Amino acid sequence: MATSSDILYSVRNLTVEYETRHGVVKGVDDVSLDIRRGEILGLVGESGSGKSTLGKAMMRLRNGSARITSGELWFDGQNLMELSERQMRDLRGSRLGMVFQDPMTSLNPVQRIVEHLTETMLTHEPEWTEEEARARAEELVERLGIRRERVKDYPHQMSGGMRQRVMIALALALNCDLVIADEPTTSLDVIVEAKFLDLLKELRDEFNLTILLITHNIGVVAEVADRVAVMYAAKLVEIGDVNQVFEKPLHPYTEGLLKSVPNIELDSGALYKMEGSPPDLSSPPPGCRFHPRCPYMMEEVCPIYDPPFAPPEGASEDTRVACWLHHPHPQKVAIGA
Amino acid sequence: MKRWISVVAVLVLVLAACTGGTTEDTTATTAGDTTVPDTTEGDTTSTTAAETPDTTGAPAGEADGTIIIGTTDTIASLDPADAYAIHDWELLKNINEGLLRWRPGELELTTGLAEEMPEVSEDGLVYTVRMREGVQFSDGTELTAEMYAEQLNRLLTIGPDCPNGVANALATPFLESIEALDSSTLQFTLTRPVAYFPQLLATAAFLPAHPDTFPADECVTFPEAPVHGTGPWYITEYTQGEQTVLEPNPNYTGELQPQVDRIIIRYFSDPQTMALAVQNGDIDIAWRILGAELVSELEGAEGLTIGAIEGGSIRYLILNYAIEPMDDINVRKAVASAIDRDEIVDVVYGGQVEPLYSMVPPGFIGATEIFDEMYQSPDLDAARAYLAESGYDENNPLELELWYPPEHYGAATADWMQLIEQQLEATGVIDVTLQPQEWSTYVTALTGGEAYPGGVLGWFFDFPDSSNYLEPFVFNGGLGTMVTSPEGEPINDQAAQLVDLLNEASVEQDEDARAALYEEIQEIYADLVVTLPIYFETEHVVPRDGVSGSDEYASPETLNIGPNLEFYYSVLSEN
Amino acid sequence: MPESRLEQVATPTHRIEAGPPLVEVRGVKKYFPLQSGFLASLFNRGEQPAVRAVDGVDFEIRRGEVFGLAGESGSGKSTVGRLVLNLLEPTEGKVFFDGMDLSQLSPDEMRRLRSRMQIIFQDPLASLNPRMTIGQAIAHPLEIHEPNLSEGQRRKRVLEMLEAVGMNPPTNYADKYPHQISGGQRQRIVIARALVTRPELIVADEPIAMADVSVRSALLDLMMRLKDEFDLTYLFITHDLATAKYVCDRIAIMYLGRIVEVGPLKSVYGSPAHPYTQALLDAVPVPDPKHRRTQPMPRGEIPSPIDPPSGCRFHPRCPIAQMGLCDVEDPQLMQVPESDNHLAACLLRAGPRAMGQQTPPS
Amino acid sequence: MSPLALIFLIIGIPALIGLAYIFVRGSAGLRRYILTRIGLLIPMVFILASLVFFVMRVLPGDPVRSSLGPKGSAETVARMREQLGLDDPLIVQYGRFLGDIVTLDFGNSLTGGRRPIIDEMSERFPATLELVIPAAGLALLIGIVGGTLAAARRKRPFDYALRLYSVVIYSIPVFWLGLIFQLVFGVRLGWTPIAGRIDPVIATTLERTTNILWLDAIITGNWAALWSSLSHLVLPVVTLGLILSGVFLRLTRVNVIETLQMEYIGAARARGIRERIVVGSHALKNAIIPVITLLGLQVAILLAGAVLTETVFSWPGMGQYLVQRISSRDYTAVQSVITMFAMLVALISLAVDIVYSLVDPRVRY
Repeated sequence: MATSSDILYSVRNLTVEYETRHGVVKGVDDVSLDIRRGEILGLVGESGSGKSTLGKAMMRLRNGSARITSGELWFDGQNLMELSERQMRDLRGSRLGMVFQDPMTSLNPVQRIVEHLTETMLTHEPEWTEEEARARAEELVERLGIRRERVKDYPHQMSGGMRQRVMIALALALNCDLVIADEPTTSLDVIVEAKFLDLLKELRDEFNLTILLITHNIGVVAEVADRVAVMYAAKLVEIGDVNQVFEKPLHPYTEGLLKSVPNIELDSGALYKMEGSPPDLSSPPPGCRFHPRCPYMMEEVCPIYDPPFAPPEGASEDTRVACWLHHPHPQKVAIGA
Repeated sequence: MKRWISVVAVLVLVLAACTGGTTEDTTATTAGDTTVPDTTEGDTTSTTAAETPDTTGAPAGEADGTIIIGTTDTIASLDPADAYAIHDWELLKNINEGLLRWRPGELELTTGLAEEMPEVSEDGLVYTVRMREGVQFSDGTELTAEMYAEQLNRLLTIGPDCPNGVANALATPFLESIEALDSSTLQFTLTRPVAYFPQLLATAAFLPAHPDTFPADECVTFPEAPVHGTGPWYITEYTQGEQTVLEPNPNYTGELQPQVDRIIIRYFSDPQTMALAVQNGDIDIAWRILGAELVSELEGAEGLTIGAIEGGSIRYLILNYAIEPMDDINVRKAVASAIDRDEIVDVVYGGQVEPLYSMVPPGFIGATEIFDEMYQSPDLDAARAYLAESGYDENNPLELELWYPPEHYGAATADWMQLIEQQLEATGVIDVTLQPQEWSTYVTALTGGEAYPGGVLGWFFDFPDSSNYLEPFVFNGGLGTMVTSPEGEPINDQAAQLVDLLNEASVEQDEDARAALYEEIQEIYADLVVTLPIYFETEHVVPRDGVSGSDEYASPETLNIGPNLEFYYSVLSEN
Repeated sequence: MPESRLEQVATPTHRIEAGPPLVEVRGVKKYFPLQSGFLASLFNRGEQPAVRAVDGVDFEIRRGEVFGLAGESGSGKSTVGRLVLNLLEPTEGKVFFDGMDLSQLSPDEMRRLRSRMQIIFQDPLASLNPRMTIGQAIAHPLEIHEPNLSEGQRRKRVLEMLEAVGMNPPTNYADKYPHQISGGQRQRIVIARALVTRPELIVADEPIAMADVSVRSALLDLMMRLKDEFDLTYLFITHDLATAKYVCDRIAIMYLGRIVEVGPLKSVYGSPAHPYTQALLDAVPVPDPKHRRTQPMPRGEIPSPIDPPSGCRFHPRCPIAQMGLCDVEDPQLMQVPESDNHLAACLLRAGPRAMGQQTPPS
Repeated sequence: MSPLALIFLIIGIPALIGLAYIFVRGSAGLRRYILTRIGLLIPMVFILASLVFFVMRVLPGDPVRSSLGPKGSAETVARMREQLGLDDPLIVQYGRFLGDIVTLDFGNSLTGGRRPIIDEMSERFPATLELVIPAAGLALLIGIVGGTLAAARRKRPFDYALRLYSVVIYSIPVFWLGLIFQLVFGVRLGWTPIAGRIDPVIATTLERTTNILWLDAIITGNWAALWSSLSHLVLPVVTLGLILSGVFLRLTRVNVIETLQMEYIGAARARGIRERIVVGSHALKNAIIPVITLLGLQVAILLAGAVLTETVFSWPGMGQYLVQRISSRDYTAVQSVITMFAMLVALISLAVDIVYSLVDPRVRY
């Protein structure tokens, strides 16, 4: 079990709501999550599962109509929910960095690369001179494998891989403690993606980074993450060590996901399919949200009772799962009581 | 030089006496009745345009004797051989003086440059006029009779080729020649006796143009300022669409001496704006054309006087004899009987115009109200009776197309055309279709006599004489009435009789006999229903308090603007 | 946890027919001029810069097979798909469908041929008219290609199609609008619309890329079952080599407008000949934390298709390139040693030079 | 030198220098683009002018009749038509017209005294410029500032107020707004003059060279005239500017909102960039690009569309002139004005495109 000093960022019972045409929807529903210093935590989920909303909420970033309605965000001993917007702004970019999915759209098209970097540095370190900032920007960019001269380029003049490195450079500009990378490789081709993931691992060691890697790509998580958390329909359903989860997934959703993802290395030709599709969050199913698609669904329990997100019976605290298969059934509880 | 100074001194004294306590810095102005008629020596002047009496660069304000007149007109031409529009004539008649002119506010001719009224030969073909001596242009150039004759000949020579192309119509048909007998005597030889020749002489076409500005072989529509003339004023500058500035002619020796230092004509594109400007004091006088609606708005406004002028601008219906069903006399008479002019005047114009019962408006020689007497309109029974004679009844109604331009004569045209439609349809036997059409297209087709059985037109005289309210509608196709062919052949006996009588009246020298002839003509005209007079306009002039006309002439309350709409700026004074 | 209760995805029966291929692509090029407009073309006559999206491609698709076309973005794979359907006209070269030269067909003949070939796009929402009900959307191709059907017959076909793509009960869905159903269901509708005219060839352009991860395998399953049910031939365009592995009989790898390797899937994946294919296969993330990549990734990035490198287009990034050879000679697709029907455009590993070597390195 | 020529020099010389600079410094693509655009100008103006030529002649009615009105005999009409060359075959008239365009001597107008059109434009074009440029500036200012503020306070009362303003102001007829302003600020409060370009009395003291009155006043050091001309400018400029501002406001607002939803705005916020800079610099700079395009398009509308404002304020500009001449079927005047407008609009849209490429680095020609 990790000690509290090992934990850099702790999300406690976070709920994020946003407005849609069909009313208020919980995009993140009572989620708790710890991120340990120096780890890469993979957060896996499908589109609409709430993983990006969670990522943005962790930076207390405005995201459309989304509002944090309850919960605590503990970062390095501080509850971010108690900070003023100004204090929060000071943290963003200096200690909390974010890398977005599409580097093309997350760079200002009319701003040069170097301007992005120096602007960020000078915002947080106003005593630096323009020259210092520029020199540091060039150094950083070079470290990430982009030629110095190219800092004068505009985003559109760079390739997708280079742009994504620039995004990383922006997070590293002031040595952020935690980088939240939201689908950082989704828009990249496989070769570029592979190189980027290698770079990410290198940088983690070199800069002592902690990374929350949000992705829908199971393969990416397997490649770089130390631990993995799985989100389904605004809730965390499973978290655990990456080897353990991939070897023996506890939640049926995790199992389905792993088995339905094509694996180029496996020789057996079998690919499995999950039935149905993720629920509409404006009217989520009662009980366990996965029950309508679950092959192990227990008629008398799953559609009625919402399973707790807790370590399975007899397992260590490091693993948690939200499935009645691994917890005493409410009926059992009821009978036992 | 001494003489000049003494004249000025006298004038200043007289002015001081007349205007009492004014503190205005007037120099070369004088009251209207203190002219000095016997300035004989022409070489006394040395004032040129450069030495304008007023100091330029003076601070803005009313204190320097400037009167600003607003108008929605524009300048189309300043060449007397070309100009034909009301505003052009107004400017020309203020910067020039002709041999004859109208007394301000009256329909009475008086002498201008002429020493006395013209002498007419026995046969009525030769007019001889003696010019006042020592007449000078505002730049000091002396005007001789030879020069005058030469300049008037431009009307006959280049007049037809001038852009507006119609001013020469006041001379070419009537004049054989213009000659100078000596340096101060002009002789006009006519092609036929013309009873209204003195009226023609008073038009702007017969003004003497400056020979340096207006060469004999070229029409100059927009001469470069300053524009000099023999009249009480000259134009120091003008900008199209903005303003025209007039200042007193230092060499003017005539009767209409300026009372203020400067007149500025300001051009508006929108009468509404002009109305606001006069209310606000941006202009001193709002002149043509405010329109009935705005005038009612201004009524009762503080600091403004509204002067109504029963002018000579008329509205009438053209009836085309060449097109069914207007070729039927019963149809024309039925229409004449069914129309209710009072309703139009009251409902559409709130009494701001006057019903018209003859093409000749009241005040002109021999004017009658024959349409009223003859048709007693509205008389729907009479209208039905006429139509019954031609076989029209409820089951076989007369179908009538009437055309009108929705904008050119103001938006109210549509309103009163609708009234006419209702009035005609009230007979139960007429089915009217109204057809609005954009002006350019409309006027081309209507006056060409080509397409439309009937339509609205307006008319304003070329010279204020009854003949000018009758001949144009009878002779040569008559602007689309087709009561004669375009070659001049009358279509029936009555039309032939009209032509004969009009010709007879035009040469009759005796006033009473002429009046009698026109009365007879109007009766036949009405019986034929050549055209159908509807109403005549009342023009309005709206001066601010403190600007007035002269008590010496008729109607000072309208700034001495009479039915002929002649506006002499010299009668204006500030107090 | 009990034994897995997940269902396996259907594997299609590979009834690849002998005889003439259904589609033949011969020497096809497609250039997109950079400047357009009349005056611009006056200014640079002769050497007009162009994006060489497809720059000389040959392959054929046999009846009944699933032919994969894989490559990174910008490789020209989607353009090839459109060229096969004659949605684009090739700058050079010819496409034959069932032996017919598409460039020789009259517009009318082409229109009739359209019902025999259909396309499924990546984004189902974009390819469905939001103001048409699902039923109308599926009926639409029928109205064009089989105008003689009665209203009732058409309705019947639509409902049959809905059922075939697993939208049960079909009457529940026919009158809904695209925004009222989920993304995976929308893609099913797009498939149903493509199949309603009973085509022979389906060009599937990244058909599952937009779908949720948990829905993808079900869509693949559907496509494979439909292949058997309707005797389809697929041109399966994808950037996802892992997915291709489960469905394709043969696969072609594209790089900068060219096919660099083509052959039976097992052979290409098992012993890739072209260094690019090797890199591409190795770069695919594997959902297994214990797996480690073996190959170094190629240097640099894909060059511009406007001005591709001389010789072998991959040579500036290739780990085995030999200067003086690879940067000069433009390799054609050649037989890979000791293989059957497996071609690669690599001077060192295919063709006569490589035949001398005993085994291709892997 | 005519005021028109002078104005073209004043505007044209810096524009030419700017163009030359861009031409020399810009990329080969940009050079080619500029050449292409200038090359396209000729056929474009030619086609438009020809179109106007034939459309005018297809319209019923003719210049002679419409200026003579009911007066003037048939022979007068015939004589004038001959003088004006209107009875020549259409092809001959067309040839003459093209000749006039090529020599940039537009010939004489057919109505209103047959002045040389170049003189008439000399008088009126500066007046329109004097009105339109500050009005466009005002519209842009209100539009951009208001639009940005509204976007930053989206769905709050301030935003609703500005949106309401933009709809209302856009749908208010110019003449009504102008009249209200005249009544309130002119008649009631007496703060501003009601109409015209300058006080008529002061006008007599002003020597005109460019015919842009405030400029002439500065050149000649006539401060009374400067004050007067500026005070006369206030109402018409505010009227026209306000009316146009609605469009700019809406467009800026929509663009800023759209830009604020872009990833890079979120990314900038995630780097702790201050909100003021995020909105004022990152968002606005990107949002302004379509607004520039709109401005280029609005110039044409501005030039001709100022007509109502010109009428209300008795402002003797081009719009007023064009409408007058269309209704009197003054073929040559209408053709010439439209040809000039076409050239102007084409040049301005070229300028806008060049500015566009300077503002947006992604645009490459």
